[in-house]
Amino acid sequence: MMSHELLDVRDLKKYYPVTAGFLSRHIGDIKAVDGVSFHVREHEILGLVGESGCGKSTLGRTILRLEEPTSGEVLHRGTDIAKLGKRELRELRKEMQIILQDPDASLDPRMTVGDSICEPLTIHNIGDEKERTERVAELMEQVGLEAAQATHHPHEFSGGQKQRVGIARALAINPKLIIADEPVSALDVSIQAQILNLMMDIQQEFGLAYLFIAHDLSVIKHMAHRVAVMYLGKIAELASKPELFQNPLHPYTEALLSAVPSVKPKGKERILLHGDVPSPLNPPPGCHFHPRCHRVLPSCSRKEPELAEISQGHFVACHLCDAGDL
Amino acid sequence: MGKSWLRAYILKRLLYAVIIAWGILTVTFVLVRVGPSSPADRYLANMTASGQDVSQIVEAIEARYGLDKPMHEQYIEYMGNLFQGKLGWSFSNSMPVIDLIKTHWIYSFQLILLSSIFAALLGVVVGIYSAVKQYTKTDYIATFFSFVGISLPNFWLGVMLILVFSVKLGLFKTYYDTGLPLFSLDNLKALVLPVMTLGTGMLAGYVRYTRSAMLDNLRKGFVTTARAKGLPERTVIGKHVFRNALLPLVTIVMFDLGSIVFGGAYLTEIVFGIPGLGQISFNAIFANDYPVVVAVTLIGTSIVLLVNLVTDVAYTYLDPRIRYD
Amino acid sequence: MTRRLRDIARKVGRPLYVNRRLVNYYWERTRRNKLAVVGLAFILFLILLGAVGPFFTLDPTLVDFEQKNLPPVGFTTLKSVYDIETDELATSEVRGIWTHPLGTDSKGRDMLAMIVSGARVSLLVGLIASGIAIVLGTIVGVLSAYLGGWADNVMMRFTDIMMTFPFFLLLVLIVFIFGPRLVFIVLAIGLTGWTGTARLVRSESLSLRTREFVMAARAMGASDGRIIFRHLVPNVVSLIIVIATLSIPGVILAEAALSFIGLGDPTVASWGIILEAGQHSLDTAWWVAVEPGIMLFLTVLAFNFLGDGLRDAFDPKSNI
Amino acid sequence: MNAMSNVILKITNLKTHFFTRRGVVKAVDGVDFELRRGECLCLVGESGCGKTVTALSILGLIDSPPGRIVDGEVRYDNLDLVKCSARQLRQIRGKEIAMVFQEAQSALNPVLTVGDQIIEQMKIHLPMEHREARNRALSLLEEMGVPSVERVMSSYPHQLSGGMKQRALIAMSLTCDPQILIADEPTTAVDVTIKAQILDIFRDLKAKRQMSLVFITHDLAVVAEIGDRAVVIYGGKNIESAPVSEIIGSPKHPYTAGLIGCLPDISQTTDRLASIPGNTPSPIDLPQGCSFHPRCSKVMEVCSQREPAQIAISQEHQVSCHLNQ
Repeated sequence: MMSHELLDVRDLKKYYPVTAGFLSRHIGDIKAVDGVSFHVREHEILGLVGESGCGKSTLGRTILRLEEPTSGEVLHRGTDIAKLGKRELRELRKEMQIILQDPDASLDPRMTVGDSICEPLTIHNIGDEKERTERVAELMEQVGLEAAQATHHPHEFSGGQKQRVGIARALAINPKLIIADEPVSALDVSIQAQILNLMMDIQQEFGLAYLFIAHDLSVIKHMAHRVAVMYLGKIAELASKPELFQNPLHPYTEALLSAVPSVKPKGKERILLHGDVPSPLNPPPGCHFHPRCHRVLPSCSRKEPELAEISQGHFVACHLCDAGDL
Repeated sequence: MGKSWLRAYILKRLLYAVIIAWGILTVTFVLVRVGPSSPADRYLANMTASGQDVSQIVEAIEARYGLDKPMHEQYIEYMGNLFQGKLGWSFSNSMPVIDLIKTHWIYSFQLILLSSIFAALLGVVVGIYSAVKQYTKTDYIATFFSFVGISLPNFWLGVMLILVFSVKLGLFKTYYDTGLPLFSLDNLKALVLPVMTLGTGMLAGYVRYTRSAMLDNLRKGFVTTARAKGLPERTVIGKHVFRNALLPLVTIVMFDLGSIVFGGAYLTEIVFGIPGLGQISFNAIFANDYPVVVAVTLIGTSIVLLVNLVTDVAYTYLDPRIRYD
Repeated sequence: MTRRLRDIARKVGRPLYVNRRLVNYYWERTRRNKLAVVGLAFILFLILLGAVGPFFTLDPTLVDFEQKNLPPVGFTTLKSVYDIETDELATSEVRGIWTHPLGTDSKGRDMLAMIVSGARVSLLVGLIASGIAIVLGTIVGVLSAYLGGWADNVMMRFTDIMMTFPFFLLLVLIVFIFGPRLVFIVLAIGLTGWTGTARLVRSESLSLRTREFVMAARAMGASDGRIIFRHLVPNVVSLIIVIATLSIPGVILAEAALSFIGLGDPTVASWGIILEAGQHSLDTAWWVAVEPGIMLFLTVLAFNFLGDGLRDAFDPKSNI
Repeated sequence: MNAMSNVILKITNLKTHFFTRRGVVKAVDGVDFELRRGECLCLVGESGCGKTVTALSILGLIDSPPGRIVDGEVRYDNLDLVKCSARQLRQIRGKEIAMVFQEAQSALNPVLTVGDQIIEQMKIHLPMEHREARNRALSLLEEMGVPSVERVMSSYPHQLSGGMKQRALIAMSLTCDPQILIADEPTTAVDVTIKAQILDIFRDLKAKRQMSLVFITHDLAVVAEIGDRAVVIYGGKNIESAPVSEIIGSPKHPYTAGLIGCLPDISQTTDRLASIPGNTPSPIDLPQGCSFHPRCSKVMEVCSQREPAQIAISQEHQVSCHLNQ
């Protein structure tokens, strides 16, 4: 059972304290990630979807310990990342990599792209000079770049090419899990398709697992095997892709699905949510979603729903499901 | 949408200002007191000339002003007096420091005030015009001259102005006449060269800052929105762009003020022989007259700290996005 | 700790000058600004002048009262000579001669020689003092940004105090106390002038620290030393070059201003010292005040042109 | 129905070039389309294709220098907007033709209240008292589905969420009852649920106000949801224009087809996305012949030599591609 669970996140929290006043009193927390649990299996793509400010990027970064978690566990093949020392953490970095959203900002403008791709090899002391150069050339060709471009600087590349460099860099040390934080949202449509295809190919070729973070449900639907929907720091629903898209149980998922524009517009009536996502500093009591919910129950504003397994592998945090009133 | 946090912020800043001022005073005090001579030396020189017994008199003077005590005691005593608002006694001028400052501050003030007004008004207008007409001949000329202006050493400019307008053309006196009544045309005329000396650099700076602040905002989305609404260009520039350019401008103008009081204004006073605070503190340093040096430093520092605080508070009204914690 | 940092620096810090492609790229961008190129050319000329000029000029300390107050070539001036025989003051016209192309001062010293040796002094003062200031400022800035917490707080509060201090007054105090020696002047300017650099470098480093490429490096397992020397420092280098270029003229002016008020090193003929002397003989020999001032002005202007051009060239947002 | 008489805005062979140091950027290089009364026309294309510059050119909002409309005609109501005087244009902007910009965050002036910015326009174009203008602003905001309108009016942009700002911008554009509304990517910077709300507002504008809309977007799914007709732009030219159902159902240009194939869609499952190889061309050196030919899967010899002419497949469907000639 444990063997094929690559990553197991348990009740992970990341709070940012907020201070104010003369003596910088602590007046509250921004609960960016507020008790999230899920796992990622080997060779699996878990899609994580949510609107801006829901905490999905913070979650990705906290898992990699680029942000220190406030509490909770992140188990990588059974070892808790949150408790690792500096040296062990560095070793673990070989297993997990990240691809960031903005291809422009994620490359050091003063380094050649070859040096950027090579950097993980240098850091972990893999191979000698010649082997590294060969590896960089190989990686560049794998992601569809010419090896001769290794001596160029990022400003000489287009957005799509820069994202390819980012992917090559993430692949350099053969990680098993890649956290992709909105890897295509900054790209044009035709380039987006190229990068998505590339990421698919690489996943299959190297047997990778992805935690694929995006705000675009169409992209998630195309990429993911299972999908988790986040709202205000919590997981609202998590299920396999076919299950989630055909049988969404959380009203938020339902609304989200109906809101996505499509080239083949459904005849179905659209569920229009009113209002904006509330501030994570001061979320509504009870179920965070209840002020915008079209199926709100009286209990929703009082009690926070727990994430519960409704059917095999389908988790929902909603009072409608507690009541069995689907 | 009140600014209730503002009071706490101002309090915090005032407290902080007092600490900084105290730090600066301490450093100044120590620096002046470790200097090569004692304030009594000045008396000493006079006494030796008249053939009196020197050592006794020095002792007497030092005892009279507490200069024979260890330095930390002098420091404590001085700070104690300062706390009660006593600025001390000027040895070299033989008068209370407070009176000395009272008679001289106006000379610095009128110079700085007139120069600032001249530089700010003209600088902002030229800067805006230059930005709006970017890449035209007018802009290039304005930019070039602003470079020239910031590169001119102002003390040298003062000397050159005297050379041309006073020595060669004889239009002005070579020295500032302190005998003139404050609000008179003659006084204004006497200040023309000093204001040009101090104001040119400031003016050039303002042209540059205004131009770049305007350019930073001239291509922003809200400017296109304003034009798309059909607003006349005057409103677009004056209301939408300038309001946004004002913030960085205010910062720099205020920041400059601090360095001008004891930099440019100081040198200008020396070139034209204007007996302002700069001149006094300069003479006091040479005379080891530490109460004057410390007092003038205190005034300068307080002005800078106060101006900074006022600027920061003004920000919150100029830019609603700013909020301090 | 320091040895380890130095090791890392040697291994990973590849200075900009090794990176030919990038240097070429920035040079191309700088070259488009004509004023910057003119500025650079003048600075190079000045360096050459300071380095080899003194070998070709007369001795700047040579006093010759026979030749005092000679105007520059092409100018004439009136000179009053006391005639013993008639017991009257006779006014005669004096013409500039090629032996002293820029004229002489009131002691008959050659102005050209003084200007040339002054160039050497002024440049050295500018380079060394701003070098000290920039190194100090960069260390404080980078450390402050990277360490954060109380260390950042202490360093920044100290910087605040230094910045609030009336700079020129402080300078005058220090130079007066330690005596007007060039070494002290340079040290005083260097040790008090680092605050602006520290602030700028700190805020730049802070914003770099949150940039995604630094996060990516951390995700790869890069050590603190690697992030500082391989990612932060190379990215603030351009800022530092710009600050340096723009602070050198400030330093040169500060030294000149000190000399002007009588706190210059009297043993070294800097432009400020010549200017100070010239100020008192405006009616008899105006050129003594004019010439060093023009040099001072042109030098400052050249550095300002170059600095402005470099800033644009390094700014990725500027479209030049 | 006579289609021609119904045309409210007609753009013919519009060319807007930017003259930069690096060369001539042909951002818009021959765009033709017409907008009919009461329809929603979508301009579709990827970043840098020239769709935003087209929109700005209509109202003469191109920054000049470096930009200039070098050729073409924008006919509105017997007027050629390209040849209009600045004064005439100002009277049309905001009053007859209004615009909504992509990023509400940058399209609103950060230092002015939202209310001030909405009212400003009415005071210029309409004979309206402040009070009347204010009431109109309030009712428009309400119509946009803004809760607590009074509060929003007195807020500064940074105090509002992205969706609120976008609504305020739309309300602002409607204040003078314009004939035409040009919306430049109004849904790109907002979240999915907000995007659905904004699209709903646009649908309402068309249905209730019979507004003629030019809707600029890169998202074909949005086009399918809201558009009546669509114009696909690539390399500064329109390459295909047709009713939306035809564009999506039977695209004739390989680029249009590719763009649809690229799009992961929520309503269908594909194993692999079709993709267009290569990068979007830089408008500074567009490929010879058909600017799409280096990326085209059906490229022929002629494509690199000659630019394809625009031909009509049917009365409503035009395409510029050698395949169809």
